[in-house]
Amino acid sequence: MFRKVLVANRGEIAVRIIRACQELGIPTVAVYSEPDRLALHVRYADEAYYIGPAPATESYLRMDRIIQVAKEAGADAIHPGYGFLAENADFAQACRDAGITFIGPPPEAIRAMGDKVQARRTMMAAGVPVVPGTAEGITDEEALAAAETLGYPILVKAAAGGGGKGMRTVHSPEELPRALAAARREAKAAFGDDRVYLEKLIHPARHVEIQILADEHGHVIHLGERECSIQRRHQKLLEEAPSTAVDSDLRRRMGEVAVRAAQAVGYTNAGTVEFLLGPDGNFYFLEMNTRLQVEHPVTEMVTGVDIVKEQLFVAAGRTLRWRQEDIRMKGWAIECRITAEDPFNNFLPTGGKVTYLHEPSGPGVRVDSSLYGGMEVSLHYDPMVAKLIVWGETREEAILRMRRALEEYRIGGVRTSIPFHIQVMHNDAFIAGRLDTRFVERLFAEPNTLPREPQVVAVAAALIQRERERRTAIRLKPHRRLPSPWRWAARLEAVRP
Amino acid sequence: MFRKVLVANRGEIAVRIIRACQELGIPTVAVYSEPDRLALHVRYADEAYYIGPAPATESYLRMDRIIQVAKEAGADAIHPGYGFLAENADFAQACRDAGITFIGPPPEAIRAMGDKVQARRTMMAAGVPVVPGTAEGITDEEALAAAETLGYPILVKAAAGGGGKGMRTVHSPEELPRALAAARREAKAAFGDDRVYLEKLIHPARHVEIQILADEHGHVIHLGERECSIQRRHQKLLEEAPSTAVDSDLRRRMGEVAVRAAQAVGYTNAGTVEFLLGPDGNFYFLEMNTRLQVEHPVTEMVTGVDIVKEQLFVAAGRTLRWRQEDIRMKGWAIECRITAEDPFNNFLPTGGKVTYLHEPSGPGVRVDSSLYGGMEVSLHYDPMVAKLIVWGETREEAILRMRRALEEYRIGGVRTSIPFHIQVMHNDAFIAGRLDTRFVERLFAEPNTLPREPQVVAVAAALIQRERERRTAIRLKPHRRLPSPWRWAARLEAVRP
Amino acid sequence: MKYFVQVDGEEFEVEILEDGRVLLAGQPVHADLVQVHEDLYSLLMDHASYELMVERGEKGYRVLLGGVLYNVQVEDERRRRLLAGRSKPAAPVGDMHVKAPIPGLIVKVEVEVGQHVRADQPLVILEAMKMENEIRAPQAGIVREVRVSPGDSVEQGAVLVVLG
Amino acid sequence: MKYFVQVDGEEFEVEILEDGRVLLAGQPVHADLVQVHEDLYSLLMDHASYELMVERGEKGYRVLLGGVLYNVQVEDERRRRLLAGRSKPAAPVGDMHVKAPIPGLIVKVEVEVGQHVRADQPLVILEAMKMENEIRAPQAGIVREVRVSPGDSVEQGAVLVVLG
Repeated sequence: MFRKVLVANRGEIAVRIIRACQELGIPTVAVYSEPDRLALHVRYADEAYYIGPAPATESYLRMDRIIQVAKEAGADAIHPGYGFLAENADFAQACRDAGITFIGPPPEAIRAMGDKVQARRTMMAAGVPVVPGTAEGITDEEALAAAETLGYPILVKAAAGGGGKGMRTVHSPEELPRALAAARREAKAAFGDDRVYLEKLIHPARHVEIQILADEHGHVIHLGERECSIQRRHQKLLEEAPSTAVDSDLRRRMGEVAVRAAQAVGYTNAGTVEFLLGPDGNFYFLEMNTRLQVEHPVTEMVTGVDIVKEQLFVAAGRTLRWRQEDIRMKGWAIECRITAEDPFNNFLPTGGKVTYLHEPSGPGVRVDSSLYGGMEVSLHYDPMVAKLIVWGETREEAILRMRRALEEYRIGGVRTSIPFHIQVMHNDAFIAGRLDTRFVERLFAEPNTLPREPQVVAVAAALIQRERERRTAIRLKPHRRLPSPWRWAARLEAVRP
Repeated sequence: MFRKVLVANRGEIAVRIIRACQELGIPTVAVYSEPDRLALHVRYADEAYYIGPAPATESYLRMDRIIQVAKEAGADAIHPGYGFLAENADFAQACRDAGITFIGPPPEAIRAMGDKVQARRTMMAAGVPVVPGTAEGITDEEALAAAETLGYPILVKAAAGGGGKGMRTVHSPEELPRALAAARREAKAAFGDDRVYLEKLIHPARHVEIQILADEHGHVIHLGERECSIQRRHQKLLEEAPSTAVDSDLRRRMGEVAVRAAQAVGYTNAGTVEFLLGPDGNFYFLEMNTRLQVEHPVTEMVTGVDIVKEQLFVAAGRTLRWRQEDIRMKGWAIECRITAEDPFNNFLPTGGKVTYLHEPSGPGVRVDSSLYGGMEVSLHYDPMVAKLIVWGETREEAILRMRRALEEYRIGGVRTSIPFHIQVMHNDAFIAGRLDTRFVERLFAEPNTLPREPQVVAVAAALIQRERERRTAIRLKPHRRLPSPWRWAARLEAVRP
Repeated sequence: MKYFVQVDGEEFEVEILEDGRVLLAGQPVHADLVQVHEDLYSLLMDHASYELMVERGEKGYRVLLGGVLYNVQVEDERRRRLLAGRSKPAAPVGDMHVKAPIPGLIVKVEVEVGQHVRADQPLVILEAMKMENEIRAPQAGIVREVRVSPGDSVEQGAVLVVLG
Repeated sequence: MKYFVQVDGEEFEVEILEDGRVLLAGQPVHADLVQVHEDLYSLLMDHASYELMVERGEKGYRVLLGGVLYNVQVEDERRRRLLAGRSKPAAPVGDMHVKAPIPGLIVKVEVEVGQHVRADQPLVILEAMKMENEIRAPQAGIVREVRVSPGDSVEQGAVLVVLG
């Protein structure tokens, strides 16, 4: 096993990885940017190194500096988490060149899957079904012609893309030029590469993905599927495992295809093969995420496999501890991504100081969080600040448990996506398991069906207002004694109706 | 299922029960005393009723008032939790008389097990092995004679006792009179009954208990054992499941005896049969706790059975959802009781305001807690404020996970037992699973073996002191600009050694 | 004291007597409100237990209860009497300043001065958090001013477009 | 400024230069201390990360780090110079007041006025939290006064016994 592991990331995923290392007795090294001095990953790690100012390009994306810190600290392995350098083949190569184990797949596999068009070609050759589409780097004119052949609606996607960046849905030829321009701009800004390609839109489709584990001795297994259809602008908001659309036969077939996809690029370590699942039960390879996923905990909760620990074992050259037949899914898991975004204001990212924090717990609840009381939520990084994951014997129990956990979650000072998730947990289509990638769009088109209690709010507001006025009055009359504690009781039995 | 459940308790167990009800869609009613107005159980329940001032005798022990609230609120069942009215047969009877389901065993079973001497007799008749001892209510003279026959060391126990109250270990005839007097005083104060009896001390002994579930249709199963040897003054501090001393054969035998014990008193609902396990593998019935135990979560973590939900099902007249052969223990679970006691000052209870709270989470960690930021920890009630429970694939993983979870746990403003638990998790005998009921005594006799870092503490203290002085100086010179934020960096690379 | 509370436009009359008793639309209710921490309140109302997150803004309160957001304004009887003589406050007149809700980079400006815009029509594309965010017109109007150009970095609250 | 820090009786010299550099026993260390919240501090020292809970008492600091408690006194060089001329502070003289660490009920008094007691000998039995707690002598001495009797209710900090 490794002597010391450097975690080249921040936020909840850095905490997740540090915890796994601690539970294996491996010392850890954190790196941090200026605003992250007090972040949990810095405080939980054994050692921490400052690597630069807030912008990621000057800190968490500085490969040279991170490798230098690893050498200085004597770390013999680097875990990249997700995002930042996780799918950067050059970084994986630089680690290898420096004699440091990159806890992830080999750079060749990252490259093979990183170029979406090459990946499509490789997958087609390996007999993996893909969505019909064009080559990458097409011109706007070529795109218009290809779209006619494929048939609308189509998707415009960035060749270098990922995470929904540089992606646009187009319903008619008139919308295409504008969508192409926007996608190219975003792709250029995010990846420095404005090449795009088109894909036929499968509709209604579910986004279902298969978790893969592969060791360096030729063993590849899958841990079943995750349902990730609940997305907004191609960003996942909520995931579950298993999927209500997948039975054991489909799971086996998708799993076998996913294993074949991984084998086709010589994949090792943990990875995820994303599929679109059509209403006819056909599924199409979308892309492979050559890293740990945000939503890996739902798979952990239903299979009992600790994916991050397995990553460490496999990267250290060990044989997978599990055979395919050992993997059984038990119960149901749901994950809500808690983001510092205002769901009542178009999901605009919100910064601010966390003035109060109370996270849910109790049976079947797991919180993977970067939050702490007093934290300044920075607008420099991804707005996802925590993940709330629950397990239940059944999907119904998981939903009821998620409701109570969301109701317990209190974050003061920062607006979050929690109310959105409460709404989903009470939505009839969600409860019935009727999901596709347009779920969120429809949800926002419908009126909110949560019970309204305006009379309760009115009474509370009046009492709060009275107290404000009273305090003002007291400030004007400093000799009057301040009633303490701040409280009004109307307990006189006489007034009970 | 029930229309509405009243939870006749406070603290973490009230929260635990409310969560279970919420996850079954059952509305809940909380009751609260004066200092508990803002307690989590009051805020998490659907309804809450004030029942009296702080002393338990005027609130949580007021049977009449609690039953009246249940009627007023329309609750058709009452869950008593543990402590307070949980093992009060009169209360169970009063619920029955009021047409309210008592979520626990029938009053007859509580009575049969509540009188320790009668319970011994019943158990002996049912072929359950018991520790050799005397009848209850013996005089001091009888005790002296009986002790000679049984052979020292012996235990003095309260006839009406429980939870270690009124219990004393005696090693020689000289110590006996004083121990008898102390036990009688404590028993009188706690139970209003100063009768005592003697028992042979099994030494070295483990305290191992078996969790029972029984429905009203004659089915009784057990959920395996819990190891509870880590006690201080007969109060459990830390529990685990399974026990390092129990193999599958012994588990089967103890389980069968425990089931027989429950059947002998017509037991239904959840209960626990406590045994002393001698070094020779012989085990002796100690007592049966006719209620939910504090440490039930470790059993839940290894069996996957939600004991509180099962209590609700069974009390509603349903058949047990599990047969004995369905119960399998998977992995290992440990629970640390987090108490507001100062382990560096003889475990003296400490009150105070919780100024900062950060509870651990992440994979395999469960916190059943009554804590919240701003809470006033009251000296009126049991000092246990939370339970930290972890699960691991193996005992080793569970220990490493517990270490990191304890290190993450931050409670400001109140001294707690967390440092004690950290010490246990690093103790060689604990790690090796060498436990008996004298474990804590030996632990305190040994020097603390945790690594000491006095130089780190010295540097931190000097920096804090300098800041205090600087602040004082700044207050004296109000025109000088206060450096902000409160921070000193000595990051100049020049000073690095 | 009587309070007139607007909750998402619906008015409730809440009277709080000197002895602390509460009347909702003239009917007594048993209400016990305690502050847990800054914006967090616990309310027991006729024994039902509620927890509310309350943000104070310029125009009133923003209350979150059970996943539902309520926009609340409170006016007490004295203030209502004072205003009673005057005409009702008219709908907002004059120019509407459309501001940047987060700091970011202007990627595109979709409107020109003098153009009529519908409510919800995109005005400006602002890149922040590596995503493009469309800033839309909060109400219909005519573009009076465009204060930014593509490539500009803007701070939170910077005026982007003025609608009239 | 030089600080002389006693950690459980062991002395460390820590010098903090005007520019913020830190010397421990004359050797430079890279130390970055930040307050997380009131009593909670994060320290990076030569890149090792520590979290300390620091309680301030009358006699110094009570520091908790990694499950270990440290009792700490800090003296700066000015104060040490001031005290240097004087003799070392002698061991505490005079009477020792044994106080109730928690509120409770006196169940028994185990000593009498005039009696010699050993360190750790039980003085009083105090019932609190429904448990009997033995209050023991913090040091050897003679019982000068017994201020309580069985049956008395005492507040936290009440003097139970005076030792001389």
